[in-house]
Amino acid sequence: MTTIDQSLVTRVVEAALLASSHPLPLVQLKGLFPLDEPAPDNSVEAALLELQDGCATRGVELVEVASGWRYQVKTDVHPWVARLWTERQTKYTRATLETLALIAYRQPITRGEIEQIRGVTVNSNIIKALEERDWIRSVGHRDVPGKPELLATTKTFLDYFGLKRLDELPPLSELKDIGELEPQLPFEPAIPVSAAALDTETPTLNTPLGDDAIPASSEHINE
Amino acid sequence: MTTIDQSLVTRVVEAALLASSHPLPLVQLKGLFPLDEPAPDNSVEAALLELQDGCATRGVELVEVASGWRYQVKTDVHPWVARLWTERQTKYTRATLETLALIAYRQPITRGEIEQIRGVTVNSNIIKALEERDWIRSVGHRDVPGKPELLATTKTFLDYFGLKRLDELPPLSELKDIGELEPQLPFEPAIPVSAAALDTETPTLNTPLGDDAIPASSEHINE
Amino acid sequence: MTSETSTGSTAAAAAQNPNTRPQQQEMPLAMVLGQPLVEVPKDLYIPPDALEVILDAFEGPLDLLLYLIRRQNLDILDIPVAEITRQYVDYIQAMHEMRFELAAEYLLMAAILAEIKSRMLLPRPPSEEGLEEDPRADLVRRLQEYERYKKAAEDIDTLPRQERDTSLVSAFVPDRAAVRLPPPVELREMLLALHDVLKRAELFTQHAIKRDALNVRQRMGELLDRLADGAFHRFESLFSAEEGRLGVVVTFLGMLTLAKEQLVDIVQEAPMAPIYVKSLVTGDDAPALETLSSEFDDPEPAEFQA
Repeated sequence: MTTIDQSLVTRVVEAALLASSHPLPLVQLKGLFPLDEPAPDNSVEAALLELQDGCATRGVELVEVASGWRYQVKTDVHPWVARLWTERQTKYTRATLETLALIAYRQPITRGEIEQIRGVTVNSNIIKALEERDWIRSVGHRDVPGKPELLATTKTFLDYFGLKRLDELPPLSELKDIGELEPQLPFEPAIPVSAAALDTETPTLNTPLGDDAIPASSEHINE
Repeated sequence: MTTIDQSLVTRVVEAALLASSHPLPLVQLKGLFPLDEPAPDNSVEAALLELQDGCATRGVELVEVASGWRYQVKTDVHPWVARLWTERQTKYTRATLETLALIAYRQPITRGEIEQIRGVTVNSNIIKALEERDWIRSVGHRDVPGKPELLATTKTFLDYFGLKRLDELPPLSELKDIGELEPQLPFEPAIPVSAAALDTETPTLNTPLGDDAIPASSEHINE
Repeated sequence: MTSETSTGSTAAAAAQNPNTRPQQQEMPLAMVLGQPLVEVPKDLYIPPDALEVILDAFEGPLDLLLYLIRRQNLDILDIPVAEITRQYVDYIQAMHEMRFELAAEYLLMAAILAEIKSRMLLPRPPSEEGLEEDPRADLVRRLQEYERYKKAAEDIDTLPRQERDTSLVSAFVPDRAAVRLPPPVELREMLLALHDVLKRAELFTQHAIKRDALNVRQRMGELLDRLADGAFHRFESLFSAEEGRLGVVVTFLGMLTLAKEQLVDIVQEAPMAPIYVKSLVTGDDAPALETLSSEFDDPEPAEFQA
């Protein structure tokens, strides 16, 4: 029987990750070693760590995303690499991004609910384009008249944005309490710009995600 | 702007070669560095050499082919990597299962005897498939006209079904009640193996394959 | 996540700099003739060819309203409704005059603002059950809600993403031939098959095969193996005493069955002379039969009735 040692496991894992056209989950990596010649316990995990460390000075890195492990070009060398492809669609309109954000943070959500928050109708082409990219999908229908589709994001969406889980999305800013609106005189002049005013803008944006951090919107899901 | 040093060139070349779906010629690699920020003279060539050397202990190698440079999976880890594209055959036919069962219970048995019991001829492919799986093998020839092969099961067969010995197969008399057969087989608690009995076992199967080790299934790859 | 930010990179990388706090009033609304249009001109004079792109730059009335509020660094919780309404309506008016078809939402918002404004102007009588809700409350809620998702969209846009900030990589695989795994088989399946075939052959009645017959079958293979050289072997040499009585019996039965099946020849030249056994299986390159183990320590010795 072959001796499957750590160095062989590492080489197999590296080659497999590079050979595959999509991220490989741990279980599939382990499955490369047949039952009668299994990789030693934890050797695949050790291989991943070793390979990840080995990327420190290289042009690629090993990352874990929603559907598994993959190698990808490091951000800092990407501008050079991107010259391989002259035409690549890398920009998305605000309408697309806002629609995507609402689906990501408030899923499952209907198109009507998206329109309610954005204050405008959602162009069908946006939904269609997001579906064609396999970033969103219908996960059912809300049980209200018209049975609107409930939309949610996919693993492909997470993979594309290099995320492992939904809760790795940037945290949603908190709503400020509107209990005490300042009483207002009708024709007050505009309030001068003050540093204080700026500071009140987005206090939560830089809050680091804690372990149990989930998008703040989760409580709205079943509204 | 950025200083284009050798280490950056190497990282860009590595990332570009891995990101490209086809081999990249030297001129295209050099073209990744714009005219106003060119890579130092011979730095792309040096990068290729360095990257090639860096593959010595890895699962991939950098090779030059007709249309340029590319990373490719090394031959020695290919048998594992190839499992990424594993196709599982659907199921054995009834004929195969019957043939296997007869060989297991009535070994050594000739093909003619199997045909006699089954009442139909046995397709050669069935025997071949079972032999390729290393579940059955020829143990000699019956000394009758035509010298038919005598077939028997192997240790691989016992291993697959989690049996230590052939007599752990359920007795034929119990087959009458097969409808009530419990799925958890074998039926009997494992019987301790005596040292003497162990000695009679097959030393040859455990021979290490050595450096040129390939997974046991490798011979099936190009079927 | 974003581990490194490029130094020699493009605007994309710059946008990822976490220190660059997005500031609404500096975001170009549009590019007009190659120039970024940072804000709507205060005098509301908008070049005709610019108005359309500006309109496109707003994602609806809430977005426009937020823009107007943020442009003046106003607190969203303290909107000077009258002023904002005036600006908004002026803006809508301008677009209307340019005969742009305005989405109904923009006009609806103008109506909402006008209503809030008029309610703000009316003296609010102290209510019996506490304070009456501020007429702006509902609008503020909507603006806040919209703003957080607008921000979330910007945040998502700064995530390092495929194609823009990174690319998937792969190495060439010289031989992509798939491994074809043999199908899985359950013992039960095999037994069912055997059950069928035996039933078909009506063998149950003819062969009362007991479980130990398998021991015998196994021993038959082993015996053939030991006789594989084709030479005569002393009958006794085929037994091993260490296996005990049971082992000897099984070997004996195996030998008899082999003889019956004409796989071995048993010869004794004279009464009481040594018995020899020779395999009738024609010698060949067949692999040795050593793969069958041979334990006879079955705790429940059974009768042998071959």
